Amino acid sequence: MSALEIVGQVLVVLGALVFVTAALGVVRFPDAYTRISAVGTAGGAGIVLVVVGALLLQPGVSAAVKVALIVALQLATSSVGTMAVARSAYLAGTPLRRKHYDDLDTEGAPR
Amino acid sequence: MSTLTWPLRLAWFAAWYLKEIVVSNVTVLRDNLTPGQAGTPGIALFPTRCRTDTELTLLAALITLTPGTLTLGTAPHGAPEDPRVLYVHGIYHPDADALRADLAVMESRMLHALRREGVAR
Amino acid sequence: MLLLCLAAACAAALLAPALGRRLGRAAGWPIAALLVAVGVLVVQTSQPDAVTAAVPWMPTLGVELAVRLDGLSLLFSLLVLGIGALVMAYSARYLPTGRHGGFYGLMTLFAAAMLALVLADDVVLLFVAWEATTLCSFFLISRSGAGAREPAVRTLLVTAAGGLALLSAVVVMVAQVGSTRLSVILADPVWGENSGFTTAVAVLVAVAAFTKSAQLPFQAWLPDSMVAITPVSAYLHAAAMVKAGIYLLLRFSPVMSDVPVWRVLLISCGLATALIGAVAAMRRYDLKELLAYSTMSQLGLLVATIGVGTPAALTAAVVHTAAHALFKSALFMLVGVVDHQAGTRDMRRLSGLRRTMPVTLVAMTVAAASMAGVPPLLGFVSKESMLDAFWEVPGAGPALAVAVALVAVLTFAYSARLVIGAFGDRTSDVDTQDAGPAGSAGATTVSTTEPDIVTDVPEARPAFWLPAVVPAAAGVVLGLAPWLLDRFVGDAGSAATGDHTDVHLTLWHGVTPALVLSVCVIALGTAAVLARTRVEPVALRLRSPVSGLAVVDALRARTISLGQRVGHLTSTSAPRRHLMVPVVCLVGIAGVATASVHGLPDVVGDRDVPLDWGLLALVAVGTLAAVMARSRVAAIVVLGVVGFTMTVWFYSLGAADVALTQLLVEVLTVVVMMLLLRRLPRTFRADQKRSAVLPAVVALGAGLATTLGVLALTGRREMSPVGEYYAREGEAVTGGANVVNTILVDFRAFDTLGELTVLGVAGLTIVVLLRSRRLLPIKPLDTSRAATSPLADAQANTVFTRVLTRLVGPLTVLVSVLLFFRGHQEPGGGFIAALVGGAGFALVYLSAPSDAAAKVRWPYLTLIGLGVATGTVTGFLGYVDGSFLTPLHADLLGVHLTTALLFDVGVYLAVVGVVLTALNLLGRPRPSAQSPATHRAPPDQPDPPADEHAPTIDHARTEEVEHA
Amino acid sequence: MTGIDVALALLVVACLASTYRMIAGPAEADRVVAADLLLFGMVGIIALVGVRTASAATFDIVLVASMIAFLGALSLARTLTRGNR
Amino acid sequence: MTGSALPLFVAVPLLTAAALVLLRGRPRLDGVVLGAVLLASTAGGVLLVLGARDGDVLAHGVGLWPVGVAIPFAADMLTALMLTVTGLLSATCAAFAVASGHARAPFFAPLVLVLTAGVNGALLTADLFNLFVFIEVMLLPSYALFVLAGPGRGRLRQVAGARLYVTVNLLTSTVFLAGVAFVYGVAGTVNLAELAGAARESDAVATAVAVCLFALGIKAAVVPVHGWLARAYPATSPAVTALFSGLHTKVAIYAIYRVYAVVFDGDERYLWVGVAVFSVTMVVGVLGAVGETTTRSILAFHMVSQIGYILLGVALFTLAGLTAGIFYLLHHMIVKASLFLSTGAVEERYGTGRLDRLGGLARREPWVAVAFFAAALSLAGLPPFSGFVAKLSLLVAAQDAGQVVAVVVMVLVSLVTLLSMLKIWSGVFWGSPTPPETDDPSLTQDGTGAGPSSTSSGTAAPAATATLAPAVDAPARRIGAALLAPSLVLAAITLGLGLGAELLLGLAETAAAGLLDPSAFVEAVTGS
Amino acid sequence: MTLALAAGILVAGAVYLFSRREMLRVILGFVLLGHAVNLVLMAAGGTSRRVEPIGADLDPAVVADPLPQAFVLTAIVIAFSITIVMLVLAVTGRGDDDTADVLDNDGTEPDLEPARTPTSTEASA
Ligand code: NA
Ligand code: NA
Repeated sequence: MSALEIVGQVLVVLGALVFVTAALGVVRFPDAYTRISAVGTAGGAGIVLVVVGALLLQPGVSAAVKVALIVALQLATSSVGTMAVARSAYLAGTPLRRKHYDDLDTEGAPR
Repeated sequence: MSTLTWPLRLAWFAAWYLKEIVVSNVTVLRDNLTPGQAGTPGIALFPTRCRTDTELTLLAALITLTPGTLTLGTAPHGAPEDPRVLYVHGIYHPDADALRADLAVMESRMLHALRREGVAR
Repeated sequence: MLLLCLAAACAAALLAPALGRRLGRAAGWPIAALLVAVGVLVVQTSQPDAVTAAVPWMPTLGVELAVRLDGLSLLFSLLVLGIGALVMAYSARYLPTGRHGGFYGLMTLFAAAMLALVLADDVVLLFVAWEATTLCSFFLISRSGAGAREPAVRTLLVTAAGGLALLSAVVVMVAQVGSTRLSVILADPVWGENSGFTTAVAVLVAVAAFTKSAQLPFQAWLPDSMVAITPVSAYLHAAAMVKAGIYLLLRFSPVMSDVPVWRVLLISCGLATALIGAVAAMRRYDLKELLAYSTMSQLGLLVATIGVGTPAALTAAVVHTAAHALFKSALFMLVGVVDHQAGTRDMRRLSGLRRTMPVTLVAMTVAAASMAGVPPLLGFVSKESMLDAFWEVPGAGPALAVAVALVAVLTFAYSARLVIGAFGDRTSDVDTQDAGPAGSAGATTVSTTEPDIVTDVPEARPAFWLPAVVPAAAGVVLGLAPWLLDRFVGDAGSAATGDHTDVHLTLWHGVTPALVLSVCVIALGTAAVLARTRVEPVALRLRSPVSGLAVVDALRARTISLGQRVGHLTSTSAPRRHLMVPVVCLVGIAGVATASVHGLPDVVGDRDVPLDWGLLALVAVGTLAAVMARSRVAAIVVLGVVGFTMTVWFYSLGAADVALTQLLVEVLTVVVMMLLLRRLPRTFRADQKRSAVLPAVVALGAGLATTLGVLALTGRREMSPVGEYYAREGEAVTGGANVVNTILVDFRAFDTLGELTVLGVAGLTIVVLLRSRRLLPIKPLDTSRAATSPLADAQANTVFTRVLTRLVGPLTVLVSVLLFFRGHQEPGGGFIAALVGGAGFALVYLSAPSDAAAKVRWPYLTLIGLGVATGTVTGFLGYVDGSFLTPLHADLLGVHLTTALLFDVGVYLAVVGVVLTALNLLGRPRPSAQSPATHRAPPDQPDPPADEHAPTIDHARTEEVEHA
Repeated sequence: MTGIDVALALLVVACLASTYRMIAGPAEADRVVAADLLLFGMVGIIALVGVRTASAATFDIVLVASMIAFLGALSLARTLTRGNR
Repeated sequence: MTGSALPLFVAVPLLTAAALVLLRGRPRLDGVVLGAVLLASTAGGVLLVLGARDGDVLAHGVGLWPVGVAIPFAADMLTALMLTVTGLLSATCAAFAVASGHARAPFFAPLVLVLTAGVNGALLTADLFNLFVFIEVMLLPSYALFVLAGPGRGRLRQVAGARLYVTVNLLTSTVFLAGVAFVYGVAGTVNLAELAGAARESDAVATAVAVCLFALGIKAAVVPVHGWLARAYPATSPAVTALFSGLHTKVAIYAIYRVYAVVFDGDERYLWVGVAVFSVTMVVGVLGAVGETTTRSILAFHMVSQIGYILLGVALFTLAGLTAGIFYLLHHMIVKASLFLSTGAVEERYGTGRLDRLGGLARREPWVAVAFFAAALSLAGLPPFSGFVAKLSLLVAAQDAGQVVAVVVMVLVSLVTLLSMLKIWSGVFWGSPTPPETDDPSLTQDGTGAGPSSTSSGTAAPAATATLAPAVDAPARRIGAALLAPSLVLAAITLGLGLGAELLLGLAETAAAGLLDPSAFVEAVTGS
Repeated sequence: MTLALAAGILVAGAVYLFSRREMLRVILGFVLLGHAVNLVLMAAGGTSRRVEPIGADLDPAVVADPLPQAFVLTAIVIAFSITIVMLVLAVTGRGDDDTADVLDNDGTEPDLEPARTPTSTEASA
């Protein structure tokens, strides 16, 4: 097993752990927004780690180019997608649990 | 501060951001693995200094990618000189101002790295 | 020559409508002449031995247009044609003036059909003619006004049922003997050898004949059919319809006369019918109805006589057939004359006609006397012979003869009643008192509301009564000189008995038991007539407890209501029942297969890898979640679990192209669902426990069956030969390394052409559906946040997606193009590339600040059309190399090009076209469809109460509670 | 048991956890969030399966997946607002 | 004709369909092209019939790939006859649609052309998976045709019927595909010729193919999986019902004949199942028909019943039985279309097919009455129409094969058939429209009369709606020659096929011989 | 084994959904059924050979059978087409996607009556 492979194995496991963290968040966090927050992490860091790890396990020049593209793309799409979910959740009236502050509530929207 | 240092600034920002992510991840992980929730969630209005759609989008994305913070959206700005605002959901900040402060740091670093000429503070 | 006779009759039938239209009622005369001419032709053709002729009709079935003229056929032919001619001539005066194309056409066709029936030497032809008479009678009866329709239908149903019995007999005989030739069948030794067969045919033929000849228990239709006009009745009762049954019985007598069931059936049913008919005739006031029941009765006698089966009996039956034809046709026509002249045929209203209608009176008296069996008329001769024949029956002879004599007494009585009823004077009002109950039995009873007495009826013109007088007179002549019939009857009897029969008919037999009986009959009959005021009330009380009509109607109604129940079993347009039944059947098939399939080969290799178990867990959880989902969003979300798991699974099975396709389809499906979910309620109905148990059981059974099927039927062989060919040769013969893609665009491009057509037409279907039906209205989001929140502004908040689209959009195009061109070598190809392209359009749609601003307004229909056209045209190019869809190869500038790529262009266009269709039609506002111009705008429904609250957790719970 | 196997197992667990949230809700948004996580998890699994089976197209598929998976997220988000943008 | 021309039966309609989509919005062009292609397809079928008279089989591996790799197309007499009659029917129904104005709806012509392509492909292919694809090619345009209507004129019942139609057909084709998968799983091929006799030799193959046959059975509407057809078919327009009746179930029946003959090699172990099931089909179908109260629902249930007759031919699997079955199949396509078109003409002009709201048309529309009555008698198996020959030959074949129960069932069913035809006859062509009775219990139960009870008691709702709607008034215009001609032509054909039955009987026997001994078919496919 | 079980589970889910009255659930049932059949097709090719069939002169002992893959591809696309059609049918009905009877026994259509608010009593079969 080459060093590259070992690093790769470690990275994919780390990435998977990020996913598990996010999954834990999704299961345990109290409301939709905190859960979304957790997911956003997985979509960013988690995937990047896994994909880069995969690259190290299946190395190649064109693969590296693709992985760079994937990372950029994944960060962009996952964050935008997550934001869309968050906003829709808010507009759909999803409640905020145990909130300590809310600048959106100053317009007098009924609680 | 010039175009020459731009790639360097970008890389530095990336490194910093990576560190931020790791730290936040640990926070979230700790929160999740311990019984009960330690968070103090809330939504803060954050007036940005972004000038373009791209900057605003990037900032929003970075906020979202950071564990513990989440961009909910933006609002129309009445006049061109009005700041573009973001509504950000935070979990681990005691109040809106603390959240805004953290966001401001990230915004500054981002704009500094992003703008070819550096940021005009 | 013989076929010529038949052809001539058919020609007459074709000619008759034209004559009827051109000449009006007067067409009866030329048609009568035509029938006479055909009759002459038949006689000319006849020879001492049977004359046969045949032309092939359906050689595959061995069916021929075979005809055979023997004595029996000749006699019946002459009856059919002769009586037919008389009835036609009679109609020329009976009918009102005006066009009568239909009537004459049908009547002549009836005659032709009867002729074919009695001449047929092919059982199929016999059956065809039989059914033709059924149809003709249906039409002839139904033509007589609205009241005639129900009777016509009943007549048709009863006689068609008999036809089916005959058909069954035909089928049994043809299958047994292997020939459709009647003469061959009747000559076959099987009749004596196979008693089961013989018995079956005997019953079937008897039933067929009974329906046609109105024998118990199929007698109902005959009086019912009295609604038809008189010429029709005359023909039906005297020579045509009912005689077909008699002919059939006589025709089969040679092989049946020794069959016990035949004899028992014929004698018992015949005598019963004779009695019941005679009693019924005693009760009727309508002259025509009286005659109808008399027909029943007389035919009963005939049937019973045939049942006796001795040569003497059969000969007697033949004679009586002729006699009956003569007197019954005369009587019907004469009743018609009375009816025509008097305007009624209710004997309670006719008075004193004997003074004004002398010719009719004499003729009817003579004919009725023949019916009554009074010497020296032909009816006497035939009745004598029948009594003789019955007397001779071993064992039961005297008893049977006495029974027949009883019928004869009644016959005498009702014959007299007929004449007296028509021509006598009405002296008392006794007759009218009991009209009510008598009327209720039949649907056709004359109205009794206004019993005006009709008198001073003028005699008809000679041209009118002449056709009626002729058969009556013939009865006299033949009664006085019965030997005139010897040859005819002898030949007919020979045919009916199967042996040569010499017949010497005489008026005077000497003193025989029959003569004694005859004398008694006449004496008793006369007594009954004299005492008729006391006899008739008795007869009126003798009504049968069950009406035949009621039975037929009840059977019909029962059948219809049973049908309704059967229809109700499946009468729902909801898919569920129609989907569950096949599933249950499949489970059954699986069960049978499990029990019966043995000796399966061993499993080859290791079917699972560890990851498979994880994927299985995801599939299981996703499926369970999809089943349990309460809200629509939840359902499609958990369905995604399954869909994406499938993607991974395909990929793990070495199917990269499939995985890519599945992934793209999964996402695009979600996009389309998003476009539509907003028009549907948020939650499903709650599943009730009761309604969920059975489906769950079926579902588990189906799942088990599937699992067993896959375990048993897959994974137990090495790579298939064709798979091996693809693996080894695929790249070499197509130039494409991606074998799956080469299958899609080279080896099995025809499948793919079909597939892209399916896609394209799906697009057309959406277009068509949305042009003819409006979409449900969008159910608005019911929270104040959606309207007042700072986040609600779409223009501002789509900034993120718009920025992203600037990055991802071009990339999508690039990736799509790359995937397209490399598809032949690596995962990709037209479908996948196009799905990526479609996803790009979805991105454009989703990121736009408003539906209207989404730049997806491409000419999607043109894309679809071009796609299908490109695929097909590529196929045509293949003909250059010899076959449709053969790929052409060319090396251009070192680049290997194949028309498979062009084919993929077609695929690409069609797929993109469909995605664009969905986005445009489902996702964009369509002013034309939404405007009130389409006047049938359904009211925008008020939201269900559930939607009035914000969709909070609590709300979701309450909603479920409400539905539980 | 390589790292890939461990990672795959963890990712499957994460996906199962997200499925739990899809079923449990309670808000529609929760289900959509869980779907979002599932999408990402599947992208990860695809990458690892590609490596594991030595697929020639590992990163092509992941690229396409990361490019379009978020369309699913966008669409699901849109369903929350009944199509409102 | 050479084998390589066989794909043209698919390609030409497809290409013209695509062209018409591209040149959309020209009704006259649509009509002309549609008619021309359909007649050309019919003519092609006739050519194939002429070529197959001696039992020859034309086969072609599409794309000239090796045997077993290429998708094989093959045409024997049975295929040729089916191609001819389906082409003829499509042309007739299209003519009716043009006359009724239905063809003016968008994309009618291209959709019918794609349908034709699918039908032709399904008839010609000798590959099970390709058959699946062509069944789908048939189905998709059918879904569109089902809901085809003027702008905003689509009715709810069309949608409901389409839902039923689509879901059942999707289930059917999915089950069929599963069967194909199993076949490939056990046999390693989906090529019919390579599968020849396989089910006789292996129970596993038999099971796999049984799944395919069952799917085709759903499509053919065999009891107990028949209910969908009787419910869905009357929900679309008359022209489309007629078109479907002639094509969809018949292609399934054709496939059942072919697959059983080739793959099972006529295995007699399973024939009794067919005899039993198809006899029940006859009975249930006819009873359902006699209980219905609209023209098209009666006729739709009759299809079920008649399908039992047709399939009995294959369940007998003797030369006589197959001949009779094939003759019955072709006869029935014509007669059923004629009936749907004559009653459809009434429905188009008088706006309803309800027996209680029509009446007296025998006098008003004598030619429609003639067309209907001829076809109805043919359906009931009365001479001198083709239905008689069909029934007779089937009866003799069944009796020959010793299936006495089937004979009895056939005989009794034909009487009930006549009864139901008389029901239409007296409801539509006799009498006058009668006001429906109003004392319906469901009206008093809940105000609308169309409450939940309508699912359980199907008679409750119709009376309720009937009270709202007055009896139909006679329209100013009578049924024109154009609307009448299609049904009349088909009625004339059924008469012609009765009197001149030998023409078709001989051909059917050739086709049957090809099924009884499929070696010529197998050799042609494996030699192409 | 796993594919067989998965196919069985999918079929069971599909069949249960067929028994529901909302069109959307019936459609989802068909999506599940489609997955099941695709798994059966893949299984028919044999799941012990999983190497991607890409390249020249592949070894039939290890490479996955490409033909079922092509079949599945075709099946997926066809199913997608029909799913869209069914989805559109689901939103062109009366008030929602309820498939309860709208055809009366004699074919008349109570199309113009106002949509009824669904009640729980109607959910029973
Ligand atoms: Na975050
Ligand atoms: Na009526």
